Amino acid sequence: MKFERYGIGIIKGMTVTIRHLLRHPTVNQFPEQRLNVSRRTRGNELIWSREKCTGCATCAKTCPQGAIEIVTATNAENNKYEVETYRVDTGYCIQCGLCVEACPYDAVFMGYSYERAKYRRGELVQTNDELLESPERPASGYYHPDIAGKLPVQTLLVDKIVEKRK
Amino acid sequence: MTVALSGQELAKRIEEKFPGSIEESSRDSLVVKAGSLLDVAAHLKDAEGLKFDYLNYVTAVDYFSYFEVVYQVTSLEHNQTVIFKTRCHDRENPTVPSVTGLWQGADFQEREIYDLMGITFEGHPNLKRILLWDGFPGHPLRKDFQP
Amino acid sequence: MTTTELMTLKTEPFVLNFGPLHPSTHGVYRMRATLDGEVVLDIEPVFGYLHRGIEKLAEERTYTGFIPLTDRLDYICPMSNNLAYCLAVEKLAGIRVPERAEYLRVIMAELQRLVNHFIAVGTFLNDCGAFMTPVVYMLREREKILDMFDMVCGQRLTYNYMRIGGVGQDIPEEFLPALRKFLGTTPRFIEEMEWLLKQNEILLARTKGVGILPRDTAINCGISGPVARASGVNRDLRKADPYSIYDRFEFDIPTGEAGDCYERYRVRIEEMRQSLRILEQVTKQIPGGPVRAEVPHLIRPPRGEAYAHLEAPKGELGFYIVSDNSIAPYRCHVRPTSLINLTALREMVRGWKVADLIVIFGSIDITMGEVDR
Amino acid sequence: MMPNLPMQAVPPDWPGGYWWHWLFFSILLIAFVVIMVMGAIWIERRGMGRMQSRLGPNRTGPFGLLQPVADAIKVLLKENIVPDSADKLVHWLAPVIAFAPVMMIFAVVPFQNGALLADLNIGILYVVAVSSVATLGVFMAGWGSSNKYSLLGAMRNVAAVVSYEMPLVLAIVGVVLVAGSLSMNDIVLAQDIPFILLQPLGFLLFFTAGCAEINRSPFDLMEADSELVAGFHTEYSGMKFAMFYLVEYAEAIAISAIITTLFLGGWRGPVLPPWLWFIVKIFIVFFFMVWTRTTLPRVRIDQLMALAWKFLFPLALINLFITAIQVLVWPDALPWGLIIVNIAIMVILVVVWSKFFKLGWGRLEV
Repeated sequence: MKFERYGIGIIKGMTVTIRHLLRHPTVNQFPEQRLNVSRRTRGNELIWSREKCTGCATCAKTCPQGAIEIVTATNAENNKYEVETYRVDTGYCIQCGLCVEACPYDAVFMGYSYERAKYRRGELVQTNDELLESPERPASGYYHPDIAGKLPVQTLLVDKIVEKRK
Repeated sequence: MTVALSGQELAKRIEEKFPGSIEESSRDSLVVKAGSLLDVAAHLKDAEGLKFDYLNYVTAVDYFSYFEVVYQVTSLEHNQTVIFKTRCHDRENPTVPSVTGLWQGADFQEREIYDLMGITFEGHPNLKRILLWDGFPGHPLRKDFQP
Repeated sequence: MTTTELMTLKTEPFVLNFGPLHPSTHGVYRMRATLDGEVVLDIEPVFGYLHRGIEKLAEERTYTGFIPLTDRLDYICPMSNNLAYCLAVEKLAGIRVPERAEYLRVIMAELQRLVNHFIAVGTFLNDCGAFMTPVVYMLREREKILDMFDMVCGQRLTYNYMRIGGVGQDIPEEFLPALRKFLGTTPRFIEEMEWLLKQNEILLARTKGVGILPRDTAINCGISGPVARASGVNRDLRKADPYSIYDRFEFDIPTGEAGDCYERYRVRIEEMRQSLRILEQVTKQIPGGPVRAEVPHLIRPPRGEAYAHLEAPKGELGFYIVSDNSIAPYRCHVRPTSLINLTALREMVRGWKVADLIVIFGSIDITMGEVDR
Repeated sequence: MMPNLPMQAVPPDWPGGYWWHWLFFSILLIAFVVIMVMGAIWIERRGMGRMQSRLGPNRTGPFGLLQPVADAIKVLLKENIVPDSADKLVHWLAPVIAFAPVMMIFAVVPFQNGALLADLNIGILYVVAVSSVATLGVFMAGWGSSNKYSLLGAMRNVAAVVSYEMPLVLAIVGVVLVAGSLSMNDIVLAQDIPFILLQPLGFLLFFTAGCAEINRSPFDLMEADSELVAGFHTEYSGMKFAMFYLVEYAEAIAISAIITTLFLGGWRGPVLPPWLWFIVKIFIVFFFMVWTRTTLPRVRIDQLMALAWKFLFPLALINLFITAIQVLVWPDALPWGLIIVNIAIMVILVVVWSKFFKLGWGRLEV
């Protein structure tokens, strides 16, 4: 340690911290103040559309974790090939979004919602109707620009700070 | 741009110096016999015009019939690079000389190969398992590894 | 005081375990340090607490399906990992990437470098004992970049943005204005950080001349990245072996000479400035067009092997991939920057104090996800 | 408070005599210290939060004022874990031994004219003597935990306290020379001009040495969280940890109080009641400590020792010498003239010493 500058470096640093004392803090108080997440958020629940899904299982093949399970059956009455079970183990899902990207029929979406923690491990495995879109679990615009356009604009910290400085 | 030296040309030069040390050579790599690996490596590191002083990585591949240890070295001075390999056909107790004496950077990587692939590096100062614990059964990166 | 004088005090060395759960081991690194009082006599690193067998997992994933797992290697900078892996597969399969995608890749890689250096400098200063302040300021700046990453790919940490033959999606229209705004504010922020600690006498005393890594040792140990450049190894793969489109931009490679902790810190700060410079040029030049080449989802590269490397924020990150013409890599090896940069740690810390051990370790800037894989 | 207390605090007119006086002030002091510590924690966390562009705790009570209370309750309700290999008795006694002397310091600190537990005529000497005992508690904690981190932290603390006691005491002696008394109350009464102006170098030395003595940043080596996890109290939990936490802040408050008393004119000040001035000044000094903690990195142990012996100690001696000459030769000199002279001397000395001063061993060959 050598005081080459007689402590000027220390004083310079202290001016920076004291200036921050007078500045507005950049944090926000989470449960009360909520920011808009990205329009392309890959939320932690998969959303599946029963109407669009054909049961081709491209998503299941793409999934690196093997979290998607599809059982299809032929419906002899209507002469249709329909999905019997569509099961996602959210516990295995790593939210990579490759299934959404791969789906040729736009039947799978990432979830837009957050705070979707479960209290029991069994609830992590979601089947059929639990996977449908609902007001609590809207679909995100990941690989779906039409949906992204309707979602609110993401709040950016850059904008916030620039606004405050003005 | 780092120039990748042609394996065949380099093989010719090395063959002159160390006859019978090259097992095989292709456009982008050369395979050195395990017995003369250290000589060739030292030559690559120190010889004029080569000066491969920087070891990019060491890794090993399991091809069932043999293990291949891959070294890529770069010369910072001449900005050229070459891949050389060595093979060991013994599956029970594969052994390759260690290059830690030449490039110290190989230290952890050779330990990792020993750990995951089960290849012993002769002359390594501290050849212990690095990622898995002592007494782990088998070597996971081998293709026949059964967990 | 010389060693002999010290030894006349009749001290007895003892072994102290640093980690795996220690505040400044940057994850779950563990070192068994042999200490003589406060002086470090020797250290022995112990790895493997975060070993997930990613190289083995790669052999059971498709080429595309492995991209999300590369995010988990060096979790501070997943974009670089994604890019390195995609470069390797593209080299293997001979895929050409569209122009716009190359620009987007450069944007992401440089933003990622900024993120990593923010974290590296912040935690390094925190290790020096500047209680949380630099790291909080740095995290605030990082947050701005994470916002942009979030906007582009929907996640803040595991981006999974690069694809083989391009990038995942085109950037949304609000991205470039946000980037320009960011480029406008960040130089001022870096100036402020310089005011905070650049000339601080205590920091100088703690880092100048501490943990010197000589140039020859750096090369022999395979050290790369800012650590090597601080020791005077003038090698940056963006210049030495230009990948993507880095040869189109003007930037300098900051190098140091002393090779001590302070020099590493300086090199990182300078690299941030250079990254900003590259980003300025990219935002001016970026063309339109497709962002992804026509690549089948399940690609089967021809039989062979390829090694592609890039200048990741921490150093040379490379992927060595062997293909057997199936949908999954036959062998995928990661050149772990952090692991190899740790090789020289033992030589660097011997003879220094415990406090210096932490500072030197912090100055190398490692991520355990990459060390253990 | 007691406005009509006599000056020498020997209370013949106090109902019940000494015993009631002592009981009253003992309770008052404990309450004072605990409340001040809570205030200090609040200032530290909120102030530091704002300096770091955060908010700090703001959920419990208005402006987070009750956060220290909530923390205290949380800590007290936690399980008390004693390591198996610990020296149980030493481990148990350490917090008590560390805590008691810190409380005892406040016995001689005047809250306002004459309002103090015991106006010892050697008050400041008593402070110096008692405050060192806390080190024993810290060392017992480090030794008794049978943890190497704790031991390292405790050893560092002992080394630091032994070294920094010298400049600390020498800086005090300067003040005592100017004031002409060892009694804390008399020192305050002597300060028509705060001694920070008459003794600027003494103040600088005392503040630095005091920070080192109580292990505030940048000298917080004994609990250097990035090196030694938590230093000497690594193995403490529950109530005993709370005691150490209390000690840490009580020591900071004590040093702030002593600085206030010795250099900032104690309870003296216009308009506000004296005891409020005293508290405000304590918090101002404490805020300065928080400020340095937020900004500065930590020094290394050898640099810490060298700073004490090569920088502070000689300067303290010179300061003492100069002060003695001033008191002896110009006892009635104009104070304002002396202030200018002393500040000039301080600047010159610091600059000169900075030029020639180099510390730290650097690397040892091993």
